[in-house]
Amino acid sequence: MPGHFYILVSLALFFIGTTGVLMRRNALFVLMSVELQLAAGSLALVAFSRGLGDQRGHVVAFFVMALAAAEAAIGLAIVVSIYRVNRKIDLATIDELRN
Amino acid sequence: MTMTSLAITTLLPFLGGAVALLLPSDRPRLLCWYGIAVALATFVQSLFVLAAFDAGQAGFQLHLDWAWVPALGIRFHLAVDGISLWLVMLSTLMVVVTLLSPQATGFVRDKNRGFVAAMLMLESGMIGAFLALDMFTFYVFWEVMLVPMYFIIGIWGGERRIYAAIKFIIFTLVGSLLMLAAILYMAVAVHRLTGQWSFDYETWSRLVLPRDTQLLCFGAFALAFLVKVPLFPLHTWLPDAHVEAPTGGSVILAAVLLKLGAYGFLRFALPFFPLAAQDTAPLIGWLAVIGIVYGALMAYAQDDIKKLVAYSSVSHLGFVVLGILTVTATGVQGAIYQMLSHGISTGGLFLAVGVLYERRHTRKLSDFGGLWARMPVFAAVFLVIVLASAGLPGLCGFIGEFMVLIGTFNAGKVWAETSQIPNFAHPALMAGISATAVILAAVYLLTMYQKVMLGPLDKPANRDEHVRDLNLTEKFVFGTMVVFALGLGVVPGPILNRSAGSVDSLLSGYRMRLAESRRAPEAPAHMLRSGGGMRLFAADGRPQGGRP
Amino acid sequence: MLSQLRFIPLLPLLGAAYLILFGRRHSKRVIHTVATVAVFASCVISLDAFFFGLPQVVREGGIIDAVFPWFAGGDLAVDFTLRMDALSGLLCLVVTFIGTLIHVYSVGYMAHEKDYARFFAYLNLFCGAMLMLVLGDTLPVVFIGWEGVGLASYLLIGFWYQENANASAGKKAFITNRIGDFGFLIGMFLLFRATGTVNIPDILDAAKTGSALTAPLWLGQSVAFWAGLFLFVGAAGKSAQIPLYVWLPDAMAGPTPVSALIHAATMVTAGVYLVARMSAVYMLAPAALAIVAIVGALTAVFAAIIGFAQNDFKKVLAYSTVSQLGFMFVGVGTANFAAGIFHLFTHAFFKAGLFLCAGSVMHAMGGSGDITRMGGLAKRLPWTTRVFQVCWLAISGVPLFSGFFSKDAILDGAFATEVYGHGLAWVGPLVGGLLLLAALGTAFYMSRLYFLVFTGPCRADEHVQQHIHESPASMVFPLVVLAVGAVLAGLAAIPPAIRELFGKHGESTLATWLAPAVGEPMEIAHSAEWRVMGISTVVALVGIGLAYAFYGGGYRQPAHAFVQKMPGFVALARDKFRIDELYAKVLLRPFRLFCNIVFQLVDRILIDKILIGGWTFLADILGRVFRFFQSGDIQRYLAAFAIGAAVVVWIAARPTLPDDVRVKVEGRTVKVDMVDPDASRGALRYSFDFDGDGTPDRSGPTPSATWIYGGVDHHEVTITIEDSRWHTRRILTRTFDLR
Amino acid sequence: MNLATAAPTVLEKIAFFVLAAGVLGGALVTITRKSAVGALIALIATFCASAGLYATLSAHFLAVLQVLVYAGAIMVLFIFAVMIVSHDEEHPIALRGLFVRTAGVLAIGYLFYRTAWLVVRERTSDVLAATAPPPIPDFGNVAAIGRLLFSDFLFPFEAISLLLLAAVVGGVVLARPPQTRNDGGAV
Repeated sequence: MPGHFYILVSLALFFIGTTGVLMRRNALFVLMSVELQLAAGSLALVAFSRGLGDQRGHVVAFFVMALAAAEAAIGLAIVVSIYRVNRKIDLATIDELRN
Repeated sequence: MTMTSLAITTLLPFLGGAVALLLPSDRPRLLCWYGIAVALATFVQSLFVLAAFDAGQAGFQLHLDWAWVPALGIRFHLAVDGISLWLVMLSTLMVVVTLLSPQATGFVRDKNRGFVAAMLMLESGMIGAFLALDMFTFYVFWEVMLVPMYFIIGIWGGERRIYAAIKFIIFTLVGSLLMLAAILYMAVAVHRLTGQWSFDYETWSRLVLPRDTQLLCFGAFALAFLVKVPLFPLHTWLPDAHVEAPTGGSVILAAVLLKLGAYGFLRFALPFFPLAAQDTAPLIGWLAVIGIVYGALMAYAQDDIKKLVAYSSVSHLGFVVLGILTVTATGVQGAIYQMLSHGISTGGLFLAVGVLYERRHTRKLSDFGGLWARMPVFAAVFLVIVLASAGLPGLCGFIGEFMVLIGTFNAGKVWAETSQIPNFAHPALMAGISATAVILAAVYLLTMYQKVMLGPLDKPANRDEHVRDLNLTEKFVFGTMVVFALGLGVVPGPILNRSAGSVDSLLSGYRMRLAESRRAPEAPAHMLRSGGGMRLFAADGRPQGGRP
Repeated sequence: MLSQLRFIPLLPLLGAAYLILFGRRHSKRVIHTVATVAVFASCVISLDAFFFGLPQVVREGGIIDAVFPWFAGGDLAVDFTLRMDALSGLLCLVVTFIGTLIHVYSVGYMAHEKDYARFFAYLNLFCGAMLMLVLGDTLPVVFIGWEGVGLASYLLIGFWYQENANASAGKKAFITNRIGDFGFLIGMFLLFRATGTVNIPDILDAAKTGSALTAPLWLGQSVAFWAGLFLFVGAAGKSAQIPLYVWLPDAMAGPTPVSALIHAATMVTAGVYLVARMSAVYMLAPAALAIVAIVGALTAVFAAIIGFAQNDFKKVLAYSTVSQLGFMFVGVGTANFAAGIFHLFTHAFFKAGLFLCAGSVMHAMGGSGDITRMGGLAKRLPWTTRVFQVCWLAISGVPLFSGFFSKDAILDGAFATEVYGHGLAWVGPLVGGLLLLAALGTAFYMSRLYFLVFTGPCRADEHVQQHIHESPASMVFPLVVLAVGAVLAGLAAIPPAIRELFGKHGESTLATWLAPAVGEPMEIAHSAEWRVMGISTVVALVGIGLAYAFYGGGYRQPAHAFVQKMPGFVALARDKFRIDELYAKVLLRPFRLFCNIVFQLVDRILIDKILIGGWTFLADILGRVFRFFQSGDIQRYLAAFAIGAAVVVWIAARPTLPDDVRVKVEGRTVKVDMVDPDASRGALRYSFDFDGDGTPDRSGPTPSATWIYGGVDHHEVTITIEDSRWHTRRILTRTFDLR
Repeated sequence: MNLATAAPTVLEKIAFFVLAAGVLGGALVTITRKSAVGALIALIATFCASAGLYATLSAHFLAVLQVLVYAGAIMVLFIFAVMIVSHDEEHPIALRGLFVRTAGVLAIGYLFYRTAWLVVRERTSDVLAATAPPPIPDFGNVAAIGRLLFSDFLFPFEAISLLLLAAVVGGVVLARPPQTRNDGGAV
């Protein structure tokens, strides 16, 4: 299968993920969308490494996976603790960082 | 010993401070005595330096030259000469005195070890800045100094301490960041000329910059230093800092920190940018004159003792700047001496204010009165210090002011050379106006003394038993101050003799470079061969022969 | 012994230091012994130095004691050197001698004071400082003493510090003196700049050789003039001359012995000493001398007039001191330095005596000095009365008393001096006349004082009268000694005219001694001397007679009549012409106000708010602006980021426009030519639509095309640039005219 | 199967398009669902599909990992989180700053269009052709990746492990209930 199909798929995936990050107000969904973006990235990596015949792309994709794991752990922990403090995880209403 | 003595003097307090942070904070006496011990050790070490110092030798001595960042030619280079020697002595002494005085360390009892640590680190910052001969090292120490002072004001200060601390840090930082820019420019210039990186003082002071560049860099340096002094329009941070700072902070701030501005101006700004200094000397001189009178007037207008003393040091340090700007041996010597005497007298004044505040928990003149009856011993020492600050001959204050004034009075032939910028020099007039400070000092200081110590003991708050006379420690502290105030006033010889040579060599080098930059004011930068005035680089920067 | 000068000031200073440090622990006996012995010892040493070293003392130069080089920097070198020549030696003797007496007197006078040690410590401090002032050989050393005595007087005036009035009086004295010291400093600087030294002998030598000091400086006047003027400002401050005399009357707030020692006998005469010391400089500037003389004369008259109306014993004496100091300044101001010093010498005795009498009287009257409540004390205080009589006659200038000779010498000089040259020749007679007035006044108010206090009925109320008693021996003894001095001091300088009667020729001993220090005394025709003596005798007697007519045995009719005749004047004189109030209004309050206003205006508003605050305000505004974007909504941040990236890409993706488009028109032929930016490596495609039908007429990778029109109706070409890499295009049009 | 041949077989085409459709569809469902659980299911599906795509790219190790770690472990995390804070909101789209966000989406779309265009244009370049045979026989299998991980990428590997450790600790600290938090001193 020609490689650029894979890249197009990963692009589309990334686009969808970003849209999710931008539009959703629920922190959980935002996190999921971030996962989508990461998946898009690693898909591109794998595709390119295939095209170049170089496995280092795989390794990086592996790292991305680990990163995603960490990010999910922390992100979710934060979401949970925020939820504990004010019983909602609506990003629009969570702006303690403001000012 | 002489090899590393400077290193010990500089770094001992810093390490001591670091260790102080490890001590248990619930043992205040231990902490105090520990701090005193370290400070005392440093003082003794500085006495060794004094002993090892060769009075006959004009240049820098006891070099300590470690490579620091070889790639950039940055070295940890310390050395002492007749000018820095006494300022270092002053610093070490004043830190001991401060830590000894119960008012300064009082709140270590209920607060924490941070104060002792801050004081000690501050000390090594000051000493390092006085001794550094590598511009990078100097800048590092210069900034290291800021931090502990910032904390001392901001943590242990009065009600508006945060405001004061921020004002202090911002004023000082604005200046010193500009100075950093200038330092970098100089480093690059040196690199362009010699093909190698160097922050070495000696090398830099052979750098002859074109006129406009000199003016820019001089502006940056001067701003950094004159804010610290502080010079007239830049002084407003000082009263706030002093009023809010705890006693110890005020003492060190007045006694030593302010001197760094004047010292830096004398040590770096003059030799690096002779042309700019020469041309702006009368202007800045006028600012100093204004500051002298202005500070005195302001001091008279205050009702807060600490503010009064703070403004009085604006006035006194005006003399220092004026003396340096005369660029005559008399004036500069006087300026140096004025620095020392101001350190003693104003330091003593702030200690006294600390005592008063501790006894009465107020600093308003109108709340005091007739305290002499309650505390005769304090009254005596306080009077001596007040008179020393008022420049009574026979006490330390007189000699510095006298030499500065007489130097200014005769600065005519030096200032006559100032070229491009319109020359505002009227030496006699300037000296005359400054001399009125002799009157004004008497006015505000004696008014303060009368309002505090003399008159009837009519206010009940002044009668209660908290208002007791000095205890033994305080007697010792103030005794030291009085002894130095008298000693400096009666036998200044040993100090002036040791500083004379260094001042002369500094000024002669200054004149040499001045002549050199006069010769081709608009030429690109070039280097002087140390010693003789011949050029190492042609005006267009092409090398002629190797480096010396 | 000759190198022991340093001990003369040192001993009292040591005494002071000891008493301050340990005085509290000792009994009064120990305290006053230490203090008195210290001063007495230095008195002995100075006597020894003066008389055993006499030949050397009176020779040019005198005895020198170079203690140590004090400080030096650049071309300034200040040595701590002491020198005793006739001038300084004489004052040295006066200070130590009278100082000793006053110490003795104080033993009795201050017997009930609890702060005994402090008092004697201050007294010693004063003596030490005064001696340093006198013996100092370089101006800075003199300046030490100069300010030291100021300090001592500050401390002693405010000795009873619980009274705010006393403290203020002390402060006033110190600050007024400081104003003088300012002048002293400037004078010193001027002399240093001209001569390059601060050693008095060197300066005087430079003055004698001239050139350096005669050079014009400002306003066409010479260095000597300005130096002299500024030094005189110092002298006027120290010696209470117009306009700086105001502190001296207030200084009477101090204990009476202090008034006697400091504010009558010694310190206040320092100004006269300074002028005499710098005589050579003044000789170069007659104008400066004239100013000195005129100020002196005016002060003499002015103070005398105020003296008429004072009702406080010590105030009267204070103003008489001011007036007498005026005499001395006229003496030195008429280049008759020896006479000035002579009057200083005699005045020291009788004025100290008068003050001690005042002390003794007030001691008796329970501390009150109000002469309207006194009278008839002659019977009650025999010794005091006799002493007072002597001193009174002396100061009034009755012949054969010391005051007569010294005053007479000054008057002689005033009328006879030629130092001013033609332009200022009128000064001499003027000041002479003024002095005669002042002498009349002196005789009058001193006699008034005597009659009101010692003669007639006692006007004090009963219980005060109960315990009016003669003072103890320790107080009477100094009185007697001073009285003797007041009589005999005159013998030191009998005028030549009188000496002639006794077959002696030439100048008096004092004059000849002082000659090397202050220059040869002026030659005066004996006839003139006789005339002046006659006049001044008459004046003195008239004054006394007038006073008797007014106050003999208490207030008399003429006195009341006078007061009724011109009440305004009397009131004014009693209020010291309200000079203090004037100063307060014109100087002090405005000064305070000025300080406060400037503090608020400049420091708080101009610098803090505008100069500095301006920057912080700017930063604050910027901060607010940027904070608007800091919504804290991370999604909006991301959106902003995406938009930014998109914009960048959009810009990057557009085909780069050609550098310039040239349209050449030749008749109907139009040639469009442009430079293909080398950034696009042939990726750009250019198509040209000349006839405006929307379809490209020419197209291709070459950025140029030519087209020949049929008619002249077209005048526009549309160029479309396409980027094949990004499928982007840009359209530009050019207009032209066909002809 | 072997991707080496220039023209892909029908089977491959089908496999690819099915998987791609799965990935994109799953993603779309994920971001549009109202209920968190539904979205999560879709997300898992997306990951599985992408694992399949990995497989077609002969990245077998990653494919397996993707299923195990991603679709397995991480998603379990999500499930727990969803169970704790599960509430489906009625307005899935935040109205605050909607304009800016929409503009952002459009911008992202534009970027997508540009990049996609670039990719399509450069499809003939050998990087994207992906027609080269696997350079080494065991391309993308555990052994090969493991060798790389423990030779060239040893340091990053350790770093990542540290990162994970930190994440674990952080997760614990953050997620602890409030009353024990304040004396714990964290946050």
